[in-house]
Amino acid sequence: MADLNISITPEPLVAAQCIEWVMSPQCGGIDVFIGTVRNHTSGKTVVRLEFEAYESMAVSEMNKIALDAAARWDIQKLLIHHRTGVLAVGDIPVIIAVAAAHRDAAFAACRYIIDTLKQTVPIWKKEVFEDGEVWVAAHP
Amino acid sequence: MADLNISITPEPLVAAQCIEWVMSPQCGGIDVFIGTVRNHTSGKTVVRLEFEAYESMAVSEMNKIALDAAARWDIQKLLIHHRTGVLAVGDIPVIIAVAAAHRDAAFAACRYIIDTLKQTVPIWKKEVFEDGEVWVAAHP
Amino acid sequence: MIINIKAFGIAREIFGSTVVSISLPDTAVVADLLPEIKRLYPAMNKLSSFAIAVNGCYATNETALTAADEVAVIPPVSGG
Amino acid sequence: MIINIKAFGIAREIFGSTVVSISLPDTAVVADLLPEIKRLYPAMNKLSSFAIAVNGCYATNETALTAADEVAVIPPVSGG
Repeated sequence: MADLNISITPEPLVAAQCIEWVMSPQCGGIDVFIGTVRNHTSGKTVVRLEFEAYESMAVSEMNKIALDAAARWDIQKLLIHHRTGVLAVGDIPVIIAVAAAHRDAAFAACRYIIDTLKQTVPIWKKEVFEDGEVWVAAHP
Repeated sequence: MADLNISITPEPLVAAQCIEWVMSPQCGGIDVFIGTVRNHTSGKTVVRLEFEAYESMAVSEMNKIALDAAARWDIQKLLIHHRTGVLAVGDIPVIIAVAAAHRDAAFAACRYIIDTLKQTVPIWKKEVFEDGEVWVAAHP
Repeated sequence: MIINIKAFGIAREIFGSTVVSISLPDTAVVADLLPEIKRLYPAMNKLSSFAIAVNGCYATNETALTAADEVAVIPPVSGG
Repeated sequence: MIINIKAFGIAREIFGSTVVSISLPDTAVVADLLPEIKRLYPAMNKLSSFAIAVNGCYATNETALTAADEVAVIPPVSGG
């Protein structure tokens, strides 16, 4: 069974700590996905992002995704950290780190986790521009 | 054109520094692959690994792979660091970090780079066990 | 019965509150709640979609509701 | 001409040296070098394969050799 480390936090995410946690002597490959706040989207300048989570359900959904990934691929350690609150350009909303004996599993699981997280985990992002704001994906 | 950062070094690789280098305000997704020395291979206990490189050619081949990846995917920063010398279990032989506006490109390029590196870059790994040693892939 | 509904993101802004109370028949299921939300908060009709979670899990139209349930409106998610 | 050949990994161990000198006709190409390496160092026949690099690039059988070239034997790589 894979070791899981899942959290939602208002504190800054630190990639080095996440990588430290997934490293283990049994593992040969680690894949890490780090989401960062871009300075523009659809040609507009981003001032900041605001992330809001339904925390208890978000942790529960992240756990489901992690267990699903651990069932599908031979992985040993799996970390999903998502930040909430106000983020500036360059800040890190999400870090996913997967350690496995072989890189195939690490890459596949990491990709699956971020794709699925974006579809199912109840976290919402408001993009604030110089001249307005928008809840991402809210409207057609 | 993507910014490249390619090196072969006898010094320990530090994931945090590599990630720091690829982060940029234009990028929304970073994929990082970290190779680590496993404590066993084919059921045998690994004591240490020894990496040897044809350095000038290895850097040249890593550059070719990086330019090829940058031509195939829309990526902005790309780092490939490979270590040489004697490594213990848990040490990091290789770090690849790719930053792109979108995660598709980051994942695809990172995967392509590690796969191709293992096929073409003149670096050799000797696995040292308690009762012997073997140059990986040397014999059928 | 009175169902207290948590709201997040754009739904929270449309509701003007993190929790709203909606009155439903005691036998209500999620399919009964959805039109009531849209009637009380017409701006919800403009969303791409929204889901209902009951006790921290995505619910279906058939999921039964009780006053003791933790019910939430889940507008389109956009984490990551 | 005398070609100085760099060797790495298992080839370095088989050669017993990081550089060996091999005498070849002045018109030699890589295809002429390969059998000479195998004749002088029979253990090279046991490798899965090996390539020749000339001036830092993988060479083909037709690549011409000169005494000024940097030539290297590349046993199966295993980085990463």
